[in-house]
Amino acid sequence: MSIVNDARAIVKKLLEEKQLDGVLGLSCKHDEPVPFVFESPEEVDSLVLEPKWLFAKLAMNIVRTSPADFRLGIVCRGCDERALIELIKRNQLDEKRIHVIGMACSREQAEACLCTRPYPAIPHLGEKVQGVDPREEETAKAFLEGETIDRMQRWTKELARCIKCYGCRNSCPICVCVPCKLEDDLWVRRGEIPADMVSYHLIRAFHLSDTCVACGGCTDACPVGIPLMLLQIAMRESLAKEYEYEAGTDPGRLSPVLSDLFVEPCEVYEEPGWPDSFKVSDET
Amino acid sequence: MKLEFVKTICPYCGTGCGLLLQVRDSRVVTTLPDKKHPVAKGTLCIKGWAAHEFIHHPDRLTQPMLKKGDIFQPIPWDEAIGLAATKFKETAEKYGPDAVAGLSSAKCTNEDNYLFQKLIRAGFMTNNVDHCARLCHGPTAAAMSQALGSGAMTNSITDFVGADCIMMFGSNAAETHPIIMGEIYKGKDQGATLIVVDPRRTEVARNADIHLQIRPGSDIPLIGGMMRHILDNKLEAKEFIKERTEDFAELKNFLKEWSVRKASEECGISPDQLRQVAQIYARAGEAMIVFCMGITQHACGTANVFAICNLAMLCGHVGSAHSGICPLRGQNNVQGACDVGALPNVYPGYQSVADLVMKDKFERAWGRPLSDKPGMTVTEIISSSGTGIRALYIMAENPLLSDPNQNHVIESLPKLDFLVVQDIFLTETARFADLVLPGSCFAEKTGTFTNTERRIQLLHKVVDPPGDAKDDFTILCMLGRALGLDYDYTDPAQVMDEMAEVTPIMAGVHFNRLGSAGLQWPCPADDHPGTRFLHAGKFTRGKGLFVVPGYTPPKEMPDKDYPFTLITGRMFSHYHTGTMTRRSSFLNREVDKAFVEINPDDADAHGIQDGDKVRLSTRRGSISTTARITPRMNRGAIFAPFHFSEAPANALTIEELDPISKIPEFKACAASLVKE
Amino acid sequence: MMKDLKQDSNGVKSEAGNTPRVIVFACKWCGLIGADAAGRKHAQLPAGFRVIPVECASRIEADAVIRAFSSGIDGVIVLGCHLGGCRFNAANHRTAKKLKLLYPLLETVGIDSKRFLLSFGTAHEHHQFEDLINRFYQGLQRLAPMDAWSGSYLSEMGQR
Amino acid sequence: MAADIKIGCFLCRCYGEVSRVIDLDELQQEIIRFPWVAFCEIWDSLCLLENIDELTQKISESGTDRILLAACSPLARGDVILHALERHGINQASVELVDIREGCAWIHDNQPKEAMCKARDLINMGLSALKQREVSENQIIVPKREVLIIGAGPAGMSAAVSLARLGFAVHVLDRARNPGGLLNLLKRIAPEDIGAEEDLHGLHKAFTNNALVYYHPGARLISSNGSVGDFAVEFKTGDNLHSVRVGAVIIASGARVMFAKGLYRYTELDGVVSGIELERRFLSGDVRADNVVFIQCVGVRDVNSPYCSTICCPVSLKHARQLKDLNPQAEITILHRDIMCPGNILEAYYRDTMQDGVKFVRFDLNNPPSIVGDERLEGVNVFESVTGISRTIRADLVVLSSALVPHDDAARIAEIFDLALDPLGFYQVRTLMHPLETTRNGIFVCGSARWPVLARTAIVQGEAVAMKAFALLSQDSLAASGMSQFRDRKIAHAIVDRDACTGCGNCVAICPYVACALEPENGAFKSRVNIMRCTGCGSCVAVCPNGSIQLPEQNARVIGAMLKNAFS
Repeated sequence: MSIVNDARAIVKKLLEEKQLDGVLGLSCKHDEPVPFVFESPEEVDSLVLEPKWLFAKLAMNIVRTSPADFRLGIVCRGCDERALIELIKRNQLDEKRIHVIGMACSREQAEACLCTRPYPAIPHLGEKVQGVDPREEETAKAFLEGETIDRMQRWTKELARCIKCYGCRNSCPICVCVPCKLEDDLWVRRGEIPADMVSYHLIRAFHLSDTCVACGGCTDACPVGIPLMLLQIAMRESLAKEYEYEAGTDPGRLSPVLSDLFVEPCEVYEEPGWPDSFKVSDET
Repeated sequence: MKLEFVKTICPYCGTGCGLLLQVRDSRVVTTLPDKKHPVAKGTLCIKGWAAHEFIHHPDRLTQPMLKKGDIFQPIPWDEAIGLAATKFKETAEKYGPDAVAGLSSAKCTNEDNYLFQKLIRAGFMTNNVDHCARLCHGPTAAAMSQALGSGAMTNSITDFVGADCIMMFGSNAAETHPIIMGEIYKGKDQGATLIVVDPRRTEVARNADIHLQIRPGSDIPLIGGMMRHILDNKLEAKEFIKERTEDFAELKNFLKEWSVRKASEECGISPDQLRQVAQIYARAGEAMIVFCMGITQHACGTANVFAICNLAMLCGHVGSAHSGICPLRGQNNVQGACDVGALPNVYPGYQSVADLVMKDKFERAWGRPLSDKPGMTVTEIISSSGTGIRALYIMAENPLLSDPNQNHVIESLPKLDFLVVQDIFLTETARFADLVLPGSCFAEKTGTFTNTERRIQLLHKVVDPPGDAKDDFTILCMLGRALGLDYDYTDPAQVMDEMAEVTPIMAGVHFNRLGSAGLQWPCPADDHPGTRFLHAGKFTRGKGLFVVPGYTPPKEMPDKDYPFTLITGRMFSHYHTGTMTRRSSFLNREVDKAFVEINPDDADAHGIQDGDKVRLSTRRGSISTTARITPRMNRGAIFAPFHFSEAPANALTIEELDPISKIPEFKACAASLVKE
Repeated sequence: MMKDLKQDSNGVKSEAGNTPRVIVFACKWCGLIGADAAGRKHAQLPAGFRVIPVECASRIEADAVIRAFSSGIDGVIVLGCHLGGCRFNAANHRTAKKLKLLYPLLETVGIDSKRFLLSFGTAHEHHQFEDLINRFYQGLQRLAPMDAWSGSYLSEMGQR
Repeated sequence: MAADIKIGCFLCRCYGEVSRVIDLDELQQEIIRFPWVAFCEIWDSLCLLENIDELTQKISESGTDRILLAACSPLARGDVILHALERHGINQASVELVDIREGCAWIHDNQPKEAMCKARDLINMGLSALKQREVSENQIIVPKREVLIIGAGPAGMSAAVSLARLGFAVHVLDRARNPGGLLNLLKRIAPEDIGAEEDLHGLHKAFTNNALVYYHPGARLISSNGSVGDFAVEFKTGDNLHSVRVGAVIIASGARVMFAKGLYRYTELDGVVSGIELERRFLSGDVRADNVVFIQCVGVRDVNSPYCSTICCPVSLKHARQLKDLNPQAEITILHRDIMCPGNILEAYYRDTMQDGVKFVRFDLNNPPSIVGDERLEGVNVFESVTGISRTIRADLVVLSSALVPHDDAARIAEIFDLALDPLGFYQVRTLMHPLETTRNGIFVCGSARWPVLARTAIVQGEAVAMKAFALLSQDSLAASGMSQFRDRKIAHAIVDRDACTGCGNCVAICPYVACALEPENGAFKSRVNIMRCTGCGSCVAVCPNGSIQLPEQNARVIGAMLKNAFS
């Protein structure tokens, strides 16, 4: 409860001191939390922090459609902050015009999201809690471990339920492309469900490979409960392993896959008589 | 920079998901899911995500228009209303009250529908009011209210989680009710066996544990066979039958003729599979039946529903938390429209017009003499246009595309002396109107929708109607007053209160109680929390009634001229007559042209390749469309969605009506397919 | 797609003796030269692979690889120049890094990483190209078929 | 894509090489059925001269807009045909060459059935690719006939002189006051062992009084714009700003002599000097030393700078011999890790030095020599890695041979010209195959700026880049043709769909040629490609999130179509 009060206090202060022109957060009039831009300190009493809500894309639209001197504060969680940073890195958002009021998530929330990093860079609100390792979590295990063939069947079963609502894309804080490749017949056959599964989901997943901040927005938005976020885990891990890179943590650092091996080397697998190959062809 | 989010309800299917519409300088710019919504829980389907796209479409009607010669000319509101009122009055005086009829709308709020049916009933002393429920769940209402006492979905959407067996008849929920499908999958993951009965191998079917790909229209044999097997193996719920039902003997009697073998031959399913399914359903601790258009849209639709009720009662799978019968309603407010009496045979709350006590009650409530003669149904109204019916008032319906045998409709409508169409776009139907009134869409009105699980939910006004358009509530009030009714409401809430007074099942429903989660009727008192599932302990009608379902196979069987069975229906990115979805760029991009699905082997046999232009014909008419070759169709069956006005599937459908509920047989007619 | 469907039942696959279907994206400067050299010495190779020449391996977006898999292709090979010797100023480094990320993804959804080979430096070395194709095929032969995708799902969807 | 496109097909029997495996007649029957195929012919060969004339005639008569050739691989005769067609004015972008010989007939001739089916697919792929293909618009520029040379060392001077000799005006920027670069600090030159001034004389003369050479001493580079054929460069001499338009840029900015501070107590003891100081003493003529020890590989060939600066060994040999000349009795020892004297001339030079009695002692990196003596130099203690004995050598002069390191302003120049530096800080050259090209078209690098070299080599390289620049600028027009393909075949360059571009900057980050740039456009950013810089590698295409940047000749639809038809 106290967190909410802290939040309100901070936001009030920022608005009273005119440091910000507006603060984006959840406003709960008659028990319906909706996103809202608080512009006067009086309004702030209706500010709430639950449920988890991703503001990044919203913030982007607000900043874009508001006058050039409008400075927006955002009450957001770790994942959301990282999303904002990724948007800034992609020139979708001007960092000078936003101010993050960071909130650390509760342990429960972290577990619900399988979040490895349930806190922003500077948690103004709440206490940092340990992140969870998705690979430890039971349901996740079922999707990430076991024999290749089992994983294949597991995922086929899940993805075959896709109703192509585009919710995973729409709710993703980083997907901003218009037009989107997923709507293009060339990549994903239109007008059929389940969506042209391999293409739709893998292309979506891969486009976010070095951008995904593991906010879990896609999973939450899936009507048929496909744990889409799990598609990203392995790729995020490999980025972390190869380059100690995690999306959204360092505004100054571009994705390592965009640079050459001089700048950011990665392990190159060498097979005798078969130089510079990236995979073992056979154990024999 | 003002950012505004308004919570409201999705205008598409009967699931009634919560939406947040983002408004920027009085335009709706985006849709977000409502994370707190009891059903959707922060998810949406493709249509929901695009719900805002048609709101500000340039095609929106912005002012009343009168047809002079062949062209529409704008006229001021007072003139329009005055004209409508006088015309209707004249007609009623000249040809008697039953010459006037009204088609209400499952797209409009409960309040609108209530006012509409009251306007027709009290204004002209006729019961000629109906709406498109006739074309989807007419039989459901008829049969279920006769057998159980209530035509509504017995349980709640969330109740699928916890059932041991979920049996889906003729429902492609994955495309038509995606969010409900999500719940069903959840149920499946929690251990329910999912059995799907569908002549198409839909996505649902593919993801089911068992798929019975029966012949179109052979549901009764299937269910008959199942029931027979259940009886033969003493799997029926004897206690339940004894305590809570009547006329069981007659069912037994009827089942004599349905040996499993005969049944399996009729529906083209192996006897073993049929037995297996029967066992699974009967043995399940709690079992749900989901059914949809595949059951109802047949000439024996009502019988089909009876059969389903029988099956459920036979096994005692009704009236508890996770077992019941779930007709999935198609339109966002089709449930509500029925509840508030936009039906020719009942007053609000399913109170029969033939019942003089009720008539008396409503005459007192409305202060006008009423008719005790049940009115005409949609299909009857259309077909008797110009003969029985002289003046017709259509609110937000598009019979031209939604009703069977389009050509017939096209012939009938011009025969009317006077046709008023109130809609948001100039629909195919509206083009035939003498007077067009610009109405409002879901985002422009306050009121309530009732979703398929009887949940009455509040929607809030987000933006003003475009131009001179007014919200339907206001229009109806104006018209009502012009007809001398006491229509001086200022706020839909008052209408809801009035409804509460006259309809017991909604007696406790008031705007201020609805909040974000809404209320599920029956809600008889102001302190009643609403009802999650019906028939607990005792059926609404007292004892459950076994009604013998008379089986009639589809009227038109394939022959050598018309070798295919044509099934019509919906697909995921479009909605009904496409008035809204075809105007949403995103949805229309997903599927922008009509198609007909055909089995690869059939295609081969007819030398048709994927994407070919083909001519699809029946005895009624023929359309040009594109072939989509997919193994999801059985041999001999083809499927065409009816969203596309350029290739209207209902130019083909047969006008064969179900004797009781008067629903047309959309789901089966003989067709031929040739490459163009 | 009509054609494709027929493929499943009685088309190329059976005709081509069920050799796995492989797409080879080859950069004009190395992969293609390798292939050409193999051709000149009449090396006998499995017939199931199709070469798509590109200017530089760096042009290959992962989407194309994914699209290939989604249309039921059993394996994809991307060939570029030696990581030291790209004609385009180390453009292939980016490909190496970007496409390397595809392995974890494919593995996650159960597409064996043996189905995707990312190799740099096969210019003028026909033995290498030959060897590479043959060993890749050996790899594929040892794998369970893509049926969980291509059979039960894709074919039902009427895809190849 | 235009559905009404008409394609003409030519299948080549190659005198049976193809047709003995693949039944071309059957293929012809199948191909001709496609509505978009105008005609399909089978020829015995396409590549002979007379064929080609016939071919071109046929094509121009048929009036088809795309041509498919099913023949051999581009490396066999394919490119000959394409090139010939090009000469007859048939744009290569409208021709697709399908390799059914090396790519199919020859590698599957023991399995004709599969080969047949593969050939069918390959041709289908070709056809579909042709249908989807677009042709990127071309940009022609007339190159400026002037060249900018940065640096007036031996490399720069020789480049300038040879270009001037070819009639090109050259602007030479020099950070020093007078030309010559490092040579001005030297007395003699290794290995030729001649006086610097006399050696330089000719070059110097040709350079200084040359009407076409504009020498700008004390110049400082400010900015650069444009691309190959037309660079606009600004620089300052003193306070006045000059700007020149040149067709090519040659970087000969040289390298710097390492200042070995803190190594071997350099700058602490007077006895310890660097090679370049020794040179100064030679010039001034006051060198008195009886026991001299040279130490090699100072500050190089270790973890920090893991390279051999290549010139230090010859230089030390030179110094040793000079000392011997002055004082034959002098005891001279060279402490080295390996003597790097490749090539016959340097090898000979090394032997002669040995014969002169100069001693060579080998040490290794792990225990390097150490200076003995507290306030005044006494000797050098060295552990001989060969014998394993450690001893002290008397010395009154210790010379630390001076390695060359990248010049301080290399980074600055690189930034101004958007060039890449290699990890050591020397200029990155494009590839092994293009040793003098930098990572940008029209900008060349030579001399020690590229890699430490001896004067002679620098001069040779200068002449070489001069030829490169000449070859480039002597064309009357340059097309945006990216890198020259096999036989200068034109290839695509990327174009951006400005409406679709989200301005994410991936293309900018990844482009190896700095050809993409972001431009602000009503609030957002849009990418734009400088097609003169673009080489059409397509890196940007691969990372563009929504395919708004494309190579027209091989756009996504082409790849998609080929994939679709790969197995049909």
